[in-house]
Amino acid sequence: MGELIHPFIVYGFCVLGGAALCLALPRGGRSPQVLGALAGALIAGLALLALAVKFAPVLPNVYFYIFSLIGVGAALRVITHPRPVYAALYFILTVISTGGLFVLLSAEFMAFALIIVYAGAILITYLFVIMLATQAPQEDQTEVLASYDTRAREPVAASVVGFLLLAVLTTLFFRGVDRLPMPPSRVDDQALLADMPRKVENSLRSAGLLREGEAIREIDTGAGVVRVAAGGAVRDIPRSDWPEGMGVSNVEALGFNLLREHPGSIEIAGVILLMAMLGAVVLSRKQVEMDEEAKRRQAQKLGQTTGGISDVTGPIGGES
Amino acid sequence: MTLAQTGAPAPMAPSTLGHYLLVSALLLVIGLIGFVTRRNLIIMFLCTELMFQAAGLAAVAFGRYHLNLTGQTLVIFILTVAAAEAAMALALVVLLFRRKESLNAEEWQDLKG
Amino acid sequence: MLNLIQDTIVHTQPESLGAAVEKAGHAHGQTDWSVAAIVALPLLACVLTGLCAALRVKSKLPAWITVASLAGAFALTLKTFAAHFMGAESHPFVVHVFDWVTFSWAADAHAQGPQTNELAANFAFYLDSLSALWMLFVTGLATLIALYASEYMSHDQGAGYCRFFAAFSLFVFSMACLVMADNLLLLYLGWEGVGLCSYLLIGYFYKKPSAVAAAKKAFIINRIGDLFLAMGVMLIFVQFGTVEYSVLFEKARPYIELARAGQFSQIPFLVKLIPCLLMGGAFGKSAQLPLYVWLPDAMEGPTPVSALIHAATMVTAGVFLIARTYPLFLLSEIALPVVAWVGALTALLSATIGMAQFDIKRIMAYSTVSQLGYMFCGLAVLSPSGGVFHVVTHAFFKALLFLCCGAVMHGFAGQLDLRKLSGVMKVPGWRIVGFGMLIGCLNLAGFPLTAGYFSKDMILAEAFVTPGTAVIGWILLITAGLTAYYTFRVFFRVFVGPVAYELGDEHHGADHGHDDGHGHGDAHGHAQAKGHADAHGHGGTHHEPHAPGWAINTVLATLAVLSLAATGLYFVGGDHGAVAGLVDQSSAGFHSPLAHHGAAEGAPAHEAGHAVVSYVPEFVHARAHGGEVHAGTIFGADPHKAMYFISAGVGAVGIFVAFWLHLAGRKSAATSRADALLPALGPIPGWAQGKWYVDEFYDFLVRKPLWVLSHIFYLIDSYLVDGLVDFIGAAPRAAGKVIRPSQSGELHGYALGMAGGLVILIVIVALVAT
Amino acid sequence: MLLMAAILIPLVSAVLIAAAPEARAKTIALLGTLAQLVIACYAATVFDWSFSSRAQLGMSVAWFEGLGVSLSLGADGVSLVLILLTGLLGPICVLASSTAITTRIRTYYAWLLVLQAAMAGVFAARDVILFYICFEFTLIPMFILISLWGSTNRRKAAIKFFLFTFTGSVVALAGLVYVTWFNATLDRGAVPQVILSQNELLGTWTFDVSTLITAGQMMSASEQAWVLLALMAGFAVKVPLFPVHTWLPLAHTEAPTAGSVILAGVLLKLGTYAIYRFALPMVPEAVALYAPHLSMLCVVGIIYGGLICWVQTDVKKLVAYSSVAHLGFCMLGMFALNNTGITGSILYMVNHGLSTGALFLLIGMIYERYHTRDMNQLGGLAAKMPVWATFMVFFTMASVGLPGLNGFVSEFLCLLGAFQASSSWGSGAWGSDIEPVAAATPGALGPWFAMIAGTGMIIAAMYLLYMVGKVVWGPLKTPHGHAGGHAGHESSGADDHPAPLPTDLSGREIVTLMPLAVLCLVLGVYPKPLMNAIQGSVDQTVAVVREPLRTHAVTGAPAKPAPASPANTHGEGAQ
Repeated sequence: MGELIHPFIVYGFCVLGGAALCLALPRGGRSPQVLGALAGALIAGLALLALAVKFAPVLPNVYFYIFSLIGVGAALRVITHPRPVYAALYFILTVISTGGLFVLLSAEFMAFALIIVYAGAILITYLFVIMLATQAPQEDQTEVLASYDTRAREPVAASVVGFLLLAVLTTLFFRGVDRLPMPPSRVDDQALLADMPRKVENSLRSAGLLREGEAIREIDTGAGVVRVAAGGAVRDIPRSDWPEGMGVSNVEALGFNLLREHPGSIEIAGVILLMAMLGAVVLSRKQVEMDEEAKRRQAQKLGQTTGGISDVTGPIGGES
Repeated sequence: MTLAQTGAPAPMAPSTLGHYLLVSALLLVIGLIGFVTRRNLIIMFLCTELMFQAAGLAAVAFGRYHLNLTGQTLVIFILTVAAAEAAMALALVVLLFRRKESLNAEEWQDLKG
Repeated sequence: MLNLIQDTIVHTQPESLGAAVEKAGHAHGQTDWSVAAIVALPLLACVLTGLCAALRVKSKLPAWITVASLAGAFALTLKTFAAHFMGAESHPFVVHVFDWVTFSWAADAHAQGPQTNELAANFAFYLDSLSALWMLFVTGLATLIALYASEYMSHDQGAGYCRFFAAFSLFVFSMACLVMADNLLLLYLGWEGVGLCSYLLIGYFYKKPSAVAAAKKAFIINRIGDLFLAMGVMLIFVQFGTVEYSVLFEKARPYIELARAGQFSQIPFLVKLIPCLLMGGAFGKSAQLPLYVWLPDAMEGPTPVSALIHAATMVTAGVFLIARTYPLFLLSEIALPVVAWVGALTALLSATIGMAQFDIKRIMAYSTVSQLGYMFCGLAVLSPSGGVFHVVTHAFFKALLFLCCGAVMHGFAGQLDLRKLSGVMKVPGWRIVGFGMLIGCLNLAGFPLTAGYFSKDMILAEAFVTPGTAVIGWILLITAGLTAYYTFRVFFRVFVGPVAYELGDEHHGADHGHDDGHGHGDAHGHAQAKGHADAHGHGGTHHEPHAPGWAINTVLATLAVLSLAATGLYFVGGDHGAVAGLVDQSSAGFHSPLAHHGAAEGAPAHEAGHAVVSYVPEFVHARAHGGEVHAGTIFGADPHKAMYFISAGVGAVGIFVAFWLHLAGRKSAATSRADALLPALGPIPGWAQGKWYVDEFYDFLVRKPLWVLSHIFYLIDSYLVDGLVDFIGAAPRAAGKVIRPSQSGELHGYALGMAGGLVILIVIVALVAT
Repeated sequence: MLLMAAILIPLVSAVLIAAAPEARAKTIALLGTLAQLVIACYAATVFDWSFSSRAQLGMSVAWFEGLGVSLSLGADGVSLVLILLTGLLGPICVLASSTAITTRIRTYYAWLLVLQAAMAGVFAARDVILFYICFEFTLIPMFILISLWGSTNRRKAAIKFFLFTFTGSVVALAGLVYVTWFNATLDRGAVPQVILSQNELLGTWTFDVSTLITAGQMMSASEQAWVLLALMAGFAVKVPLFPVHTWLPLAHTEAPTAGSVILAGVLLKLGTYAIYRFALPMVPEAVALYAPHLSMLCVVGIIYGGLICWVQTDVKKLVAYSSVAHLGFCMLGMFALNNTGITGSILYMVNHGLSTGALFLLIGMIYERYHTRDMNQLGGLAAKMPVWATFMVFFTMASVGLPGLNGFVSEFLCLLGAFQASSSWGSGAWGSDIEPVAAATPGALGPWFAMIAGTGMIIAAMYLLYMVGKVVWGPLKTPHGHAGGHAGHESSGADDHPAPLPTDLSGREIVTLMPLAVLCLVLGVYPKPLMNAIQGSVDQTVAVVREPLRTHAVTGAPAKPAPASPANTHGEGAQ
């Protein structure tokens, strides 16, 4: 059996999803957005259901379905909501559900890091910028959405290309996952303990397995023993005796992996961040030199919003 | 069925990986479509962030499947780049907005040179 | 007996030219600086006059420098001549100064046959009697003419004066290189060097467009000849592996032997080709058909220049070349006949043109062309000594004639039209000029017992003697009559008869376009103005011609005396005159058959010489069968004896006709009895006056097509060749224009494109994977 | 080390100029170029002329070791002579620019010096990649010089110059790399031991010039032909040979004076030098086979370029087209493939650089004064500028090839070389018997080539005297607004020049021209040192091409690839 699902089913879903998304995209208020959104959600649900039905014995955790539905739904909202603020908030929802999926994938540290960095830092920056860059509604009028927010650009073409991509991607990996090398049945997750004598010592000591005056001489994870010595006497503590919390946590493993195998990349990442900071500072400090045209337009715009200055400089530029 | 897992992670079925990849692909495509259809610079950036999410999810899923940490390491770097990108991009957006009082990406076509 | 004599004759060349030279060169060991100084002195004068120009000297200093240097060169030449070439036996010798284009290379190890791996062309001087003789009259005349020019050019003191004398000295230097060169490459240097000086001096009055055009024409036409000369030099190098005369003559010796035996068929074609190429160069430089057209135009230059360069020395370089490489010319059965025919036709053609001209200087120019034709004929009819003798006598009397014309031009404000001058000799102060002119004319007309008479006779007689050249003899004889006519036409119209003249409208050669107001701070302009004041003292409206000063008169008198004295050369030193003696000992020296027809050693000598050049097949045939050869006769008499009387008679007829048509009964300057004759001749005088429209013909045949071709080339280059390049450049641009809209600057479009590309990529990967 | 210094000093000076204040730029540039000249001269004294065919003064530093690229320098007689020429023209160009360049002075001089360095690098390189880098790097400064300081049509000229020559040389690079690849895949076992012992690098991935030359000779005839085609695509454009010359008139016309001088003086020589250095010894088989075809292009270029000169009205364009004709002579001599021809060709490189460079200087001086190069607007300048006119006539005559000046020696030798190079000599083909001919060399050119090319001498006289007749002689004519008069130049010159130029040449301008004039004269009268300097190298090259030449010329068909005998290839032509 080559595929997880028959390709034509996948394509069918893709076509339907594309059509649904087309409907869902904002079109200046005239489009049946809600209908599209509902259809899209329905199709996503159906797709997942199809998968679930097909692989009943090895289904993923139920939380997977919850998080992925929330995530995909929120993502759809991100791109369909005309108000940037809402879009950003929906994005936070996506981030959170992705975090959930990370947890399911036993990447706890990444899950929280994601939420903290994205939802806590980046998205807040976005919100600041959105607020900076959006005209607050005047008191006497209802909020006017910018036309570029309310109308999607070439929704059909984008959906076609997008779902075409989805179709080929899914075809590929539904066909391909089968040929993946089977994962190692078991990894020695304790191997790193050899590099953490202090942790081992602390946990052994707090579990009372390490007597006074004894010190760890060797941690042999291969043989599954901790060799302790006091003076001349040496004894082994076998794995079966180890306390519950002595295992290697995800954070620890990640930390070792990062620093051992990618030290250079970390440096580079640091430089990138530093440069980004400097760049942002430099850019935001820059005084905008507006040319005459831009000044005129801005004056007109201000005149428009305040309803003040009548235009003396000519017809209003094409701000359609 | 609990959310939290303890001890060494168990091997994952290939079909489960397929599920995750499907979600990842969905996020990617949605982000892409958003990027193409929306004109608001900020939302376009949000869409790129969506695609980052998709990539991160796929990376972590693969890492989980192979029971190694490379995927997660990759996500750390993705995070880094995303943060840097966000800082720079948003600074630029502010700058651009100051010039034209608009977030419409189409107004900056002349930046092509 | 024949063989024995043949050996003696021909051996005079290679031995004296080959082995002896080597000996002399080695014997000298070190450079003979007095010989080098002959060349160096004019160069020094050139440099010094150039310095004068840089220092803005406005006096006559440059002239004196030049005269002194040239006189020094003359004295050294005389000394060398006296030391080496006065005796009956003389040996050529080589003076090596320094290496010029001399280099050698690694020999070709696998080559077949003898290979030259060296090109040796040094600054070295080859002195034999021929070059010494040539240098004698070149430096001597140059000194005299420089003296003449010091007065003639005095109106132009300042930068122009310096320029004149610098070019003048440079000319003598180049001429010296040409004549004394030890190899053909150095000869080529002199050859083109005199061309350059000629260019500079013809274009001396550079504000006159006609002078500039004439200078250009002279240079370019000379270059055509030069190309042939260069090709000849190359062919000599390829064939013989050397360009040095001494080696060359030695190497050519086997071929000379063949030629002597009449076995021309065994001489390689390439060797026969050499003289044909060389003569092309000679025709260019010596203004022969078809390349003679530059010389009449060259009269745009100042008259001293015309006298020295375009009458006496430079234009005889072609004659010198042939005389110098005479052994090579003997190797081809067609080379000398071609030279003879070209010379004869040129002589006749230019004589006819000269008859119809009114500009006295131009008449002299055409007469020069005509006389050069004589010289070529002299060489070609196996009378190199006659040819060379004519060169020498012609140098003196033609220089004299030109200088007299120059004096007239100088005194009569540029008037050269013989219809506007008459009785000049009777004007006070013009007696010397008049007598000088008379002597010159007598020489040119071949009046009995003048130098010109003897030299011309030598050529004419030999033309009738040499088999197969009788027609040439007749042509030359006719030309002699025409020459006498047009020469005395000038004399009778201009110098005698009623006194009537009209001054020219030019101030000394019209070099100042009256626009000198522009020349702010220009020394030239000031000097010119001052020159006017000094020389004339009567400002712009001058009605009186001013007679020549002492320098001009001295020079004219000296030249007149020398022209007469040249006659003496025919009677002293050897059997056929001093010149013949000298020529015999040089490269041109095989015994001239002249006047020794019946002598025991003379007759076979004559025949041997003829065998060398016999181009009439029957003659060769007859000779090969041992038949008696009949030399040409003229009215049944021995040409050598008859010619004295015939040519005197022809000359007298010419002079008489000129007298009757142009002097007898003439009342005014403008008209003469000859005018009545014109209608009878129909359009012919007009054509002759129009120089037979040769210039126009060349313009139509060569220049115009070339001009059109050049424009076509330029169009092709601009539109076709470059257009192709532009098209290749434009193709990507057009392609870019087609896909440019995709680069709209819209991020969305780019993103969509990327996504689409990704899809395609993935599909490709998927297809490949399955 | 000396060669390295000759390259580095201009580079360092360029950096200094970029860093120094505007007012100092000129001085530093002058000092930098002078230093380069002094070093070149010193190198010439250190050089062992008795082994002038060997690359001397060498140094080699590994550069990209994995790629076989090294920073390898060395000069034989020919290279050194051309380096001297480069060094000589440097200070002259700086001096010539001092009043002509008034904007962006630092940029100008900095690029000029970079150009100097790159050109010296081309001549000194003994590594193909280094050579190519320098070869191409000359394009950038020249592109900038033309496009920033050129005249009206400069953009087009600069782009055409760049793209045209660049496209060509990329192909040439492909050819060189092919030879490198060929060398790398060479089976060392099949190479005679004698050759191997002299070239340890044979069969390895290297860009060493002499190794590649040896390797190239082992290629098959068809491979050689293709490599020759590739090389010529690059180098013939640079020379430029006839059909690919059209960038030259445009670039010359638009370039600033110093740019034209360098372009004519040295840049064109890069092409001829490269052909001499690479094409001839590397693919002798193909060169021998195709020399007649290439020579035909040269001859066409001589006539065609000359005639086009004749109808020009732009005096600079005239001189530019004359370069096409002159380089035709140069290449004709080269493809004669004998000693006289190649010697003449190399002399021609130097001589053309001197005389045509000087002509461009002179035209630049006129342009500075009258702001026109139209011969219909200029005339009779001899009356106003006698010193200038003297130089003009002098250099014109040098260019015409008047004996006694430099042009003649080289032109004559080139023609003589072509004349000699015919295997028909003494074979009965010319109607003669089969007799040994003293100075004939194997080849397929012969008298007709020389004769037809020789008409180029006449045409050269025609167009150059036409130019002199128009500009120097004749009634005085200056463009409107530059009528001159007693007021001189104060009125017209003031807006462009801080100090108005004198009517005639200034002292600086005379100093600029004088060295060239002296050299023209000296090389015309005493070319022997120069000829001796290059003879060793030329002998070596001739020895390489002679064998295939003889084979081709006799059979008229491509010969089998015969590995060149070691004696020929590497005989150090000890003279």
